[in-house]
Amino acid sequence: MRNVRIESGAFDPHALTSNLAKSCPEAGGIASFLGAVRAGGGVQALELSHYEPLTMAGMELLADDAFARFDLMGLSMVHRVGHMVPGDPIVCVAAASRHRRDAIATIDFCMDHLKSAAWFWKRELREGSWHWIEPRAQDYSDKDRWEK
Amino acid sequence: MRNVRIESGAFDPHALTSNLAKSCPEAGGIASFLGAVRAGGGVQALELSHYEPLTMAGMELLADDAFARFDLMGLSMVHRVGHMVPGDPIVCVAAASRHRRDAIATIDFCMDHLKSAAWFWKRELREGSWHWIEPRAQDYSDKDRWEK
Amino acid sequence: MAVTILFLGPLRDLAGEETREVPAPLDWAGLLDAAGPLVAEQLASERVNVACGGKVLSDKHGLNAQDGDEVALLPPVSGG
Amino acid sequence: MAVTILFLGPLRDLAGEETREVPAPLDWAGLLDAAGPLVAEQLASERVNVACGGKVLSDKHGLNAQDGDEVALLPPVSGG
Repeated sequence: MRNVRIESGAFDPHALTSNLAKSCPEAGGIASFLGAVRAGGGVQALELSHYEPLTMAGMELLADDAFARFDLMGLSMVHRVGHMVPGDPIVCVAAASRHRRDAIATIDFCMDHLKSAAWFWKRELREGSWHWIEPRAQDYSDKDRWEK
Repeated sequence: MRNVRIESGAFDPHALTSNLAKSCPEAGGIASFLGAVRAGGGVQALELSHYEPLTMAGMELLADDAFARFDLMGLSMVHRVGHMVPGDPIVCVAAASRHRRDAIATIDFCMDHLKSAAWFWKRELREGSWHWIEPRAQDYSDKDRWEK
Repeated sequence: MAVTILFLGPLRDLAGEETREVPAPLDWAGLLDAAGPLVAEQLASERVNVACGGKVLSDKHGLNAQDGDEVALLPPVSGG
Repeated sequence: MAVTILFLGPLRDLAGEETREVPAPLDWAGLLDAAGPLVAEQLASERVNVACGGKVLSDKHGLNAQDGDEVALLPPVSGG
């Protein structure tokens, strides 16, 4: 199973992971990561934009790369775009594999790339004004761990 | 939120992760790992036993260690004992943190220890006879990665 | 026909609009001129990419957009 | 009163039963004797631990179980 999507409306990350698990009965391990808009940090809203001709193609290449690097039975990768509020899911990556470490490494790998190397732009509404967010220095170094 | 449990009956790992996410609205990331009895590999049933006076105390110490090592907002760790069949969840670890890498490292850390350093014994029914399972050499080396 | 320049992410704020139509053909010098000084300054950075016709250019200075092409200006990304 | 020896995991198969009652007190030599030759052979391995009264012994050879104690024989574990 392979499920790569950009969603412009709300999605249920737990259903996504549950469906992946159901569709991969021969997997011994399912790892998932859910990124959500944090509450309590002063962010009133978050907006994600993308450039459709590049974004989907980039996510498909990232999925190809994950299947090539890790021993995977299934992969779901869903990223929101549009307007979100605290608590809303932004991204969910779920991976199914025979042994646990491939599934865990896959969500780590995919998130590092979605964070700083996929065609998304993110801004936050704080105290009534919008601020563009750039990846932290650590997000770039996290991604660079995977370079061969 | 901290939720460490041994279950003698079926449990819903997706509800566990979903509840952790709900209870940690200030977390930016929720990672989870679900280990299940693999279908299709010739295993008809799996039985996990434990030694209660040690097992719960050991899991609580593991949770303490995870909270000490990683920047965590919440942790759920549930391990089944008893008789299971293919498809049944065996273990679920879910972690909530401000930044993604703490949550992902936590599920990796906890699983490495539950696999080869917690007080459980596992046997599989294959072709009508029971076989005790010992950790693979890699399970031991995976755990040793975390030693300081 | 014309070339459409598309401003992504923070470049949209600098440009003051989402898209701008300019006459074809459009090369690098023409793009810097058409994008305005604030965006042109950003385009100087290696971290800002340019896509033409849905492909990221490996050498943005070699831009050669024709009638009907969309030229997307891509600042540093942040997802997740 | 007595000491209860509890056989965990694969040691249960070797012992042929889950628990065995033996007279108190019980030391290491007494345990090897009471456990039977198959289990005693396993107990020689460093990878097999012994708990007394719910605590894993750091030195199992110093076992000194009293009336009412449970002595658990713990072979290599495998969870997850």
